Amino acid sequence: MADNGIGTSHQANTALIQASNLECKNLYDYLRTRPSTLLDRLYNHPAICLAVYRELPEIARQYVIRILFVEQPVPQAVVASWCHQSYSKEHTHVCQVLSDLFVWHEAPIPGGLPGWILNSTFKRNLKTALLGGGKPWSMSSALEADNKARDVSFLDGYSAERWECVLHYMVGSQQQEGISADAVRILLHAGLMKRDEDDGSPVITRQGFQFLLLDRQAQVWHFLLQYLDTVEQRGLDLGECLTFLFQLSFSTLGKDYSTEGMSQGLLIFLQHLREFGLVYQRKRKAGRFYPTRLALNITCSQNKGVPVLEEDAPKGYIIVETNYRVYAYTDSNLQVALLGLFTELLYRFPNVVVGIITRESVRQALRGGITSEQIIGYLKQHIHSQMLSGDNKNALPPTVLDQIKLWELERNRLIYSEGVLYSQFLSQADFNALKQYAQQTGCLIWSNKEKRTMVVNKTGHDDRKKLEIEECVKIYPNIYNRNLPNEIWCDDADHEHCIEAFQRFCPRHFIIDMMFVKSTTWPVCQF
Amino acid sequence: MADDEDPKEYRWETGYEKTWEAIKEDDDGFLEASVAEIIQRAKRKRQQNKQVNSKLGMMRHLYVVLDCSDAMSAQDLKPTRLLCTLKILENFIEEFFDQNPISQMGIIIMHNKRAERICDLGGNFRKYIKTVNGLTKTALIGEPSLQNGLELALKSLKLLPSHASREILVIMGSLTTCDPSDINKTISMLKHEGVRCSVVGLAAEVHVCRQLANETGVDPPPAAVCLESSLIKMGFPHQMIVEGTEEPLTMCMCHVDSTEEGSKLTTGGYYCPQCYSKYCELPVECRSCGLTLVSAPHLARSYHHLFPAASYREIEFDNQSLNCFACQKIFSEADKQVYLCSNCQQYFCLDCDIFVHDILHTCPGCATNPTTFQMFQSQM
Amino acid sequence: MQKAQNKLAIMACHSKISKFVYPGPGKPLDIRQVDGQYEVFTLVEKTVKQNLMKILTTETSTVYTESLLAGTIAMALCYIARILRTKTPGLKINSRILTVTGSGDSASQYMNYMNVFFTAQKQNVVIDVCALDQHLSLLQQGCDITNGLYLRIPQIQGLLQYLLWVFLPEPPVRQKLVLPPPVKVDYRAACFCHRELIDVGYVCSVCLSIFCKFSPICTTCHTVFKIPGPLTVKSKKKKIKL
Amino acid sequence: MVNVMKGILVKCDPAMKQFLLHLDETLKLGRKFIIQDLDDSHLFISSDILESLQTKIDDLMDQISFPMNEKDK
Repeated sequence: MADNGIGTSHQANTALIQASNLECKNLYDYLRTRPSTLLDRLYNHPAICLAVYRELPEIARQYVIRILFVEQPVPQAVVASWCHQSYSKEHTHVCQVLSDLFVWHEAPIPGGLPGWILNSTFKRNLKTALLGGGKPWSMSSALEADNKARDVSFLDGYSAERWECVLHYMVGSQQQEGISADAVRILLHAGLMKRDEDDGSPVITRQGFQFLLLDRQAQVWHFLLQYLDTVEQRGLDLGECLTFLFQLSFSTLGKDYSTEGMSQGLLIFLQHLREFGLVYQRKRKAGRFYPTRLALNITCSQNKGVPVLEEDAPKGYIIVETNYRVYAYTDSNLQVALLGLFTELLYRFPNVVVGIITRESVRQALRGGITSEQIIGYLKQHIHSQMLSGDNKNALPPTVLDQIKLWELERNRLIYSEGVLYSQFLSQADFNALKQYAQQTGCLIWSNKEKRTMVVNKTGHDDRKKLEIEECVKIYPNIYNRNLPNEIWCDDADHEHCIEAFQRFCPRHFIIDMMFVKSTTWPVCQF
Repeated sequence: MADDEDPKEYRWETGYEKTWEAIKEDDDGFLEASVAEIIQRAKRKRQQNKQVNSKLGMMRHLYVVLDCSDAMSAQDLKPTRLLCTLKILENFIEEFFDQNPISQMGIIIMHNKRAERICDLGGNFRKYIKTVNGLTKTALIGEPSLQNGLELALKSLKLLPSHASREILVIMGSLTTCDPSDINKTISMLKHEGVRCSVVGLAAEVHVCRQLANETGVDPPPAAVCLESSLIKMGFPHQMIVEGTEEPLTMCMCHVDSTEEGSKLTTGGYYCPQCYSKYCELPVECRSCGLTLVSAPHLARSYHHLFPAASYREIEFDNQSLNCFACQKIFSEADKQVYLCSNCQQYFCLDCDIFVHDILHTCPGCATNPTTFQMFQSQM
Repeated sequence: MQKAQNKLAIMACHSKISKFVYPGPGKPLDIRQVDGQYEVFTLVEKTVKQNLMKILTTETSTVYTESLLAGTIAMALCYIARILRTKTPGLKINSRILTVTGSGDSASQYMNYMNVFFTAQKQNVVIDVCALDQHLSLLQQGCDITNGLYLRIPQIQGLLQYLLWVFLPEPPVRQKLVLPPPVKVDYRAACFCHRELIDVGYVCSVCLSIFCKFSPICTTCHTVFKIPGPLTVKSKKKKIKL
Repeated sequence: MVNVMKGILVKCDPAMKQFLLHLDETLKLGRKFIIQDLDDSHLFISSDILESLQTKIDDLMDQISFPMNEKDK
């Protein structure tokens, strides 16, 4: 049912070799890649400081809170003593994280020893977030009660419906209406879908599948990251949007917030959020908006955002039995489509779907680039609450999980990697020199000292060829490089000269499958 | 010995009258309300029969006699009878030592017509858990010998001082027993020594076991009445911290002869007040001077049997109070009954009532109300 | 503040009553963000101020018995038990009780303290104690049983830093940080008759009350004891049964 | 002179390698495709044979795996 042309056969060849997977960056990775000027501008806003603070690893949070109220820099030795020696590795990692995010920076203390001092804007705003002071955040000015107030369940319904229509569009199921052009553009930009050659309509890619199997919060976060990348072309200011996003994530569910005092750019951003279901507005011009559950603590993607209380946890609906049967108590064809990716659907009732996990269905998902962890992660995430009541260590029958992993291992018993084989080196020195060189450039895949053979991956091989040609031409004037990628010409007279040149030259570098084409005038050596 | 086949012979039979009639559909056809009500009544019932708490002898000495004959390899209890029994025995040991911290237990197994004592009387329950786990690999051969098992247990129970209660728990898997001499003699000796035997039969009921239980069993473990209560001399060891001097590296007595990982030279440890031999874990009976070493919390743990929290009265809920005093749960119309503590007049929800009487053993209302607290204190 | 999912409850207690200060009994008050502070913090601040004001004003008579800490911790345990009952099945919660107290601890509440500590141990709730001026040996035993942290503050001005440094990190993070080591706890029992710590004592086999010297009658359960010989000699068999 | 070949390095467990050698000798894929046998877990094969090799591997996998569950088809 969901067999919608995952990759045509000629592509399978490349698909087998480099399985580029979807990489989800959490807040830390995302900010690390931003320029430091943007970070500084962001830090003069309490919401962002608090969000960044919450995303830090535990020990980092301890360090920051300890020196929050300390004015002068704290010597590094003291900070190092705060952590047990056995955890020193974590300590160095944490210091690295804090300096990457410009949360703190080096500052010599009077005695000359290096010390750490909190970034002043970060410190000031974190204090305001904690203790108060400073001006209120933009969206919280007074509002009279909304006559048609929306309760939490309505907001949930609205946001779920909006978000699922994006997912439906990706899966290509019939419920396609209601998706905005913006959302499609972002999906294409994020590589989750790509324009099909013939009819031009977007088709889901391998990353698309992996995206579908993520849990909802990770999906929203990844989607927004892609959106933020495209924000410049839309003429919106990245800093402003980020600040607004973080304010949103700290608002309380079910409370309405006013929109006056927001810049034009922000209003456009708000409309986009409305389309994705992060925010609800009765109509475009309504002076207020309600954040939905999707917008709340959007940043804490790092720790499993499992809500604590029962009622706001998404109801689990999948039951997996030890005979590989899957019973899904759902009627939304999005979830049925997702299940269809790795199970063979047998029966479809109004409120339950019965499927079987077979070798063929799992292999089909594996061929589509979905890994067994993602399948198991998806099943674990939507497990039915009854299954959890026992000891929730192995809620899913372990036999089924292991079998899925085995099917995956079975499939990639062979690991292919494109490469170039170098063998029959003249001398051990040659071999070592080249091996050392290849290791430096990181393109060495495999090497065997006794047999003096080694394999370098393709890219490493090509750029080394160019390198040799230029050097060759530089040294020997009468060798011409007819700017063909891998050919050198020289006069017939110094044909031997040319070979001898290469012999002397090649021990340090060497030529690849030299072939002499006896032409009338120019012998040519081809790489 | 007339077999009194009174209808309610086995205690666990009484629980299951026709429960399916109790479920009634409420007006719009849902079973939800009546099912919840049944659960509540079941919880409540469990509360009821716990009220009467017999005066348990504090120092209990129990021998577990485990049948390891080939009958135990039968598969009616998954995965095999032996493994299933050992798992349940583990929980029993934990619960046993939790309820009565200063009692002792020994384990004897019967196989191949002989009885073998795996570990003798002692107080350190972790050791027992380890030995029980080790038993999973014992060879199940031959027939059990009930008499040898009982004799072995009796030999060491006889030496105990009079104030300690003596009990044997037999777990019987096979239908036959092969005894050297007349078992009735052993039964009468057990009866004479006041040893209380109870039998758990995994297979069908063996007549000799029923007779053994009837002869030697008194209702709950012998209450203080037939046991002369006496003052037991006990030591309360404490960490000997002599200021300034570095703790000497000494070997603790409980690991002195064993070679597994626990036996390293340690600095800390509990010193017996009489003979200063060192132990790393309490409660334990000092091997050199025989004094039982125990720490204050162990005694305190069994206080709650003696001063239970007042039981709550169940009254209809007509919003006497907004929320449950203890856990601040807002009372909704779902919970029909509300529970009132007679001393401190505070209202509690059902879950708190169970939590207080099962685990906490102190009524939060009484403990935070000075007037009831004084009256409670005078009772101490 | 540390994590988005952390939940907080604050209770206040003195010799008369103990009440929940946050979350207050009624509906949470609807507040607007007045300054740069995070909304939830403003909400907590306002509710705490309001309820504390209410408790302090209603208290008129000044009776100086020590505060009923044991009962308050018992209420906190009931609250935690309710949260554990209603949490999503697949989630592990580590809950903690921090007691900040200036009053001394009294032996009269010994029974309640012990019950509360054992319950906390069973529910694996960690009890931390921050003693402001007096040394609280009983509460220290509680911290030892539930492997929490006991700290007596040398001077009061540094209270904030102490709280931040020692009591803020969660138990799994604590073993990574260098924190004050748990000091050895003196577990000796106090005898019922003189209330002082003893090394060797006599325990009544029925009601486990402890006496420092032998007395024929147990004062709590009034059972008469058999007078043993000078040594607790074993009762020898009277006649050998043939 | 250093001899250089382009192709695909295949890393697999020894059992799998024997299977590939077998395929190679019996010319199941039409011709010899193993360029060089490097060591007991690496092989160097020509790149264009990859596709048919993968299908052959899949068939092998199908043969040796028994139908796990009673499909009621």
